[in-house]
Amino acid sequence: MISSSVSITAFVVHSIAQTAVDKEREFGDLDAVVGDGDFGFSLARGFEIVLQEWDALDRSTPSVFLQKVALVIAGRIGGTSGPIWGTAFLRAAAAVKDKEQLTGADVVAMLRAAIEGIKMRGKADLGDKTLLDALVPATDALEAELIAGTDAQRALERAAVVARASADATTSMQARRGRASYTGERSIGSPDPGAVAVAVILERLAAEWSLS
Amino acid sequence: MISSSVSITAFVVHSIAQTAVDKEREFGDLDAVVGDGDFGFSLARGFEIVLQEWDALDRSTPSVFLQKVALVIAGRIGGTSGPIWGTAFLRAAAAVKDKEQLTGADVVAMLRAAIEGIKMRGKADLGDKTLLDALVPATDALEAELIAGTDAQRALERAAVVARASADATTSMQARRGRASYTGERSIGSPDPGAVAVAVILERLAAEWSLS
Amino acid sequence: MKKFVNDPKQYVPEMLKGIALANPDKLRYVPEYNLIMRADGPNPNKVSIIQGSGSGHEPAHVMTVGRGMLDAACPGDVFAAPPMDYVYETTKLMASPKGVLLLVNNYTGDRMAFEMAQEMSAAEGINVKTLFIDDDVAVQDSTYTVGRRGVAGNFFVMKAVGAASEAGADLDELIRIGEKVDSVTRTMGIALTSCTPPAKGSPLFEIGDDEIEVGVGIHGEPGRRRAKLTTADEMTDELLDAVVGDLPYRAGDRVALMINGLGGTPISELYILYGRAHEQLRQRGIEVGRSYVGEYCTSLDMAGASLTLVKLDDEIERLLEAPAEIAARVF
Amino acid sequence: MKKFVNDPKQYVPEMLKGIALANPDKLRYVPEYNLIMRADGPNPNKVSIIQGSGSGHEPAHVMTVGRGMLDAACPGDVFAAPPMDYVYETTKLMASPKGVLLLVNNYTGDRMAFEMAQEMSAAEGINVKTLFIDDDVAVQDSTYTVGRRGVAGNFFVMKAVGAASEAGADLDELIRIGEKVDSVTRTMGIALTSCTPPAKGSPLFEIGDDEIEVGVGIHGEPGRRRAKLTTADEMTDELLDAVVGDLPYRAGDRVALMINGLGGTPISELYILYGRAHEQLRQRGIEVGRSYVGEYCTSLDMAGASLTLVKLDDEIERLLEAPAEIAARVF
Ligand SMILES: Nc1ncnc2c1ncn2[C@@H]1O[C@H](COP(=O)(O)OP(=O)(O)O)[C@@H](O)[C@H]1O
Ligand SMILES: Nc1ncnc2c1ncn2[C@@H]1O[C@H](COP(=O)(O)OP(=O)(O)O)[C@@H](O)[C@H]1O
Ligand SMILES: [Mg+2]
Ligand SMILES: [Mg+2]
Ligand SMILES: [Mg+2]
Ligand SMILES: [Mg+2]
Repeated sequence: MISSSVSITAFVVHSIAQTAVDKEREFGDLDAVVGDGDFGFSLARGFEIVLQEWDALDRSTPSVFLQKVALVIAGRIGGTSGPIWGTAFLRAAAAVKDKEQLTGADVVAMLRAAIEGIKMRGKADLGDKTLLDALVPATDALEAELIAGTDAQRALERAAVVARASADATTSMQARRGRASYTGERSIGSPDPGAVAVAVILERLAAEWSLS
Repeated sequence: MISSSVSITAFVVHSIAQTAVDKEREFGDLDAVVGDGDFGFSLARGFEIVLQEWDALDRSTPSVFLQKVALVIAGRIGGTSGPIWGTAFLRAAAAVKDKEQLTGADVVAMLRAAIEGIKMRGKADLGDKTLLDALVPATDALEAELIAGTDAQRALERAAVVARASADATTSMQARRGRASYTGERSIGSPDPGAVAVAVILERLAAEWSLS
Repeated sequence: MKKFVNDPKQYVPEMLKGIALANPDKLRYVPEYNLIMRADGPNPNKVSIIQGSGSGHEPAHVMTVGRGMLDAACPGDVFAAPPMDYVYETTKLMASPKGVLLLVNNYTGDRMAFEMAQEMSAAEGINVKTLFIDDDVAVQDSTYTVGRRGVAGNFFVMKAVGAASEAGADLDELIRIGEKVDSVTRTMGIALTSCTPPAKGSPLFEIGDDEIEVGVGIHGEPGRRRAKLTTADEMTDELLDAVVGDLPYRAGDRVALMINGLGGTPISELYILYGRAHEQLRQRGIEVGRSYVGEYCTSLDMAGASLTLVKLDDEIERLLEAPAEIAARVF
Repeated sequence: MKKFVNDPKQYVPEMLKGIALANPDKLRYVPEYNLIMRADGPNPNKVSIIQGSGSGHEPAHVMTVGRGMLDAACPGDVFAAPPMDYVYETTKLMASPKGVLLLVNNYTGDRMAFEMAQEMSAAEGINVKTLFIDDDVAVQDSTYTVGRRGVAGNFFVMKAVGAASEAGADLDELIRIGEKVDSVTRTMGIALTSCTPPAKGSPLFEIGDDEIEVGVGIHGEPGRRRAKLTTADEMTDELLDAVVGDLPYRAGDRVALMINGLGGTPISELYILYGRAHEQLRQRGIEVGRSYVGEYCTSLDMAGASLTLVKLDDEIERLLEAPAEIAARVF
């Protein structure tokens, strides 16, 4: 079991980063369907840098740590994903400013802040066929489980299941934001790469949590 | 049966021209192996013009007629084949200058003159893996048959058979002239397109002769 | 993947290094930010013009840096908008007292990176404005989308503002000119094949031997529709109809006509398209005042072409005519 | 066949028509002889320079007609030397009192057509000389072959004699200059794919997904050997070794370095090759004085590239530096 909130935060970020690096090809191929195929490459190159600079990242508080990660992401990931993911990490950091220990409610607050940041940055909303369509329902599920008193492992597993189902459900949506939106109705029939990435990240996180 | 030597000459030229047009793709594909694939296109475009201008070609004598054909070929066929085939026709014309009626010996003389013209123009000789390697043995065969008193039909058939065997035999030769020579030993293993064309032309001529 | 590549991750840096080596007196390469800048920049007497976008569209934009065009280009990886940091650092490096103009093709990622970088640079007191280019008529604008895409027509915006800035125009004047050129520029493209991003190593999309993608994007995004391969004339006419139909034209109008190759199509074919388009315009009473045939904004090795029309007036024509000196050159 | 084509038989004429329409003030097209000539030619005060060859190598040579380069180009069909008549008529049309220089890449068909046309023109009192270009080191010369092929290096011969003739050089002087440039120019190419001649409609040769043809000709003729696809650096080094090894070089020598695209390779990749070649030359103590990256002599849509080195002296460098105005242009 992780001993402090900074360590837990670092564990989560490390898991996300490793997923981005490992799944480069899969994410890229998803983006090739109605996008331009760079999603996997962009995420991988950025999170690669996070991993390279891993030991040097300031760990004073979870917030400071997340802010450092956010700067690398926003500054070094290209494409739409750089600003979107960077804003998400930045807002999550701001949501728990000065806190040393994070509660379940803090985690939900961070996710909600990240979601608001993505909506603002991308002028996007639920139903536009973006990563929001997996991230929002997964956050809802996580919150519901935590309120119901479920333990972290179970709550994470539940969030991952919901994220996967939601990502799958983006298949029938028509994209209204991002590059896929140019294709109009032809965007229907394949899932949104960003939404799938959210599901894959949560699945891996849930799997690794039990081993941690 | 053809009634005069001009008509016979025209019949032969027409058969050659029609072969060039009909076999465009086959000749082109042969040239694609170690050449540049244009042999069929070049011959077809030139002989197409011969056929287009067919009725207007001066028929005063076989020689005049062949000279007109030669000018179209030399002037309008591109690639190596224009100068080579044009020179061949020009020399054949010169060999029977002023003659009204042509004998078998005249025909052989025309072919010998054409061969000399090709050798001069192409700085080529027997064994260089060019059309000469079919044309020379076929001419030898034709001459031998005519001297032996064989009729025209049989003599032509014999020449065609020799041309085909000789064209096939170019497969094992290494090209020493023309574009194929650049490839050195890699030119071994496929027949020379020009030699194959000579065989195909003679085969068709032999087949049509009986019907004429 | 049949490409001249070493490590796909080094595709863009190695290309940029090559550009700098080939133009030692004219260009400088700053590896930290994928930056290609004029060796003599920034020039305090002119507005600095910077364009960024994903890579894979060369000569746009890293090969169009030079006198009379861009002062710097700041590319991202293949098909990925440059990271915000790169844009921000490039803006700071190129800051001129007369200001900085950022040219951006209208894509979500590019808009975000440039808007964020603009905010940060403005906060540091740099006078910086951004101009979005959106000439592609293939995708219709609607409240649900992010507007039209910027494609090969960006050449004309770059060229016009480049010439004007060289002549001393200030930042507002450049914005006026750039917006005007963008507003009279329309493009549509057709893909015959997909492209192969080096990192992916296989074609971006599947397309049948007898199929074309009408209205394709320069990142291989799908366009209006899949259609059957047809003659050069019919494909030209379809592009021309779409482009001419998107602006009101009158007999006697003068245009610049560009046939842009997408990377894998030889220039001989582009001239076949050009000839048809020129003649069809003549039949419509539209006069071609300036012609452009070649590669201006590509999509890696994609076979295909786009057709751009710019409605000319005296000011635009004069700016397009002005000389320029860039890496994409013959001599 | 994924091409912008109408009738394959009209491929060349339609391309030529497009070139003329795109350059109405500068160029004239004479359909009878596939002829592209300067609209203001022939100029009685300069030697007329004419290059002919098969088509499919564009921009060579129909797009390199203009002030400072060719006075006319007289192409044949795709990969077929022009018919003798065309060369003859072109020579007559371009006859200048100062004479006519025929530039010919060294191939059997081209040699024959030009030699026959030269004889016929000379018989009519035209002062005409012929210069053969043979820069390809891929195929070794021997008594059994017709000598080396002329490939992308022909650009430098055209450029040098074009500049000299513009400055008033006479025919003998042009022959001297052209022969000198040819004698210090060496090229070798690599094909990653075949090309597809429009009339054939399918690839000219088969080549595996992991194979390259080292020393390929610009008509898709086989080269030295089939090899496995490797890295951009290794392929560059192989070309460079072959080209540098074919002339005696000393540390301190200056060269022009050209990376020429064969038609289907994007310019981004060409700059990757360029960067490597430039650095390797530096390591050998050879200085790149002038650089050329792009398409100069293509093989339709073939993916691949060639590397050319020209050993520079002051005279050659000055001639290469001189301005020129041709259809293959950016603005
Ligand atoms: N406007 C937007 N707001 C939020 N998310 C977006 C937006 N546009 C795209 N996305 C997300 O980004 C993903 C694509 O990222 P990426 O490939 O980096 O973008 P690009 O289209 O610039 O290549 C999409 O799958 C989607 O989930
Ligand atoms: N020097 C030569 N002399 C005689 N015949 C030749 C010579 N070079 C080539 N040929 C013949 O021409 C044929 C090729 O013709 P063509 O395709 O028109 O030439 P190119 O190589 O110019 O494309 C060869 O198959 C050969 O028979
Ligand atoms: Mg993408
Ligand atoms: Mg041939
Ligand atoms: Mg992208
Ligand atoms: Mg040929």
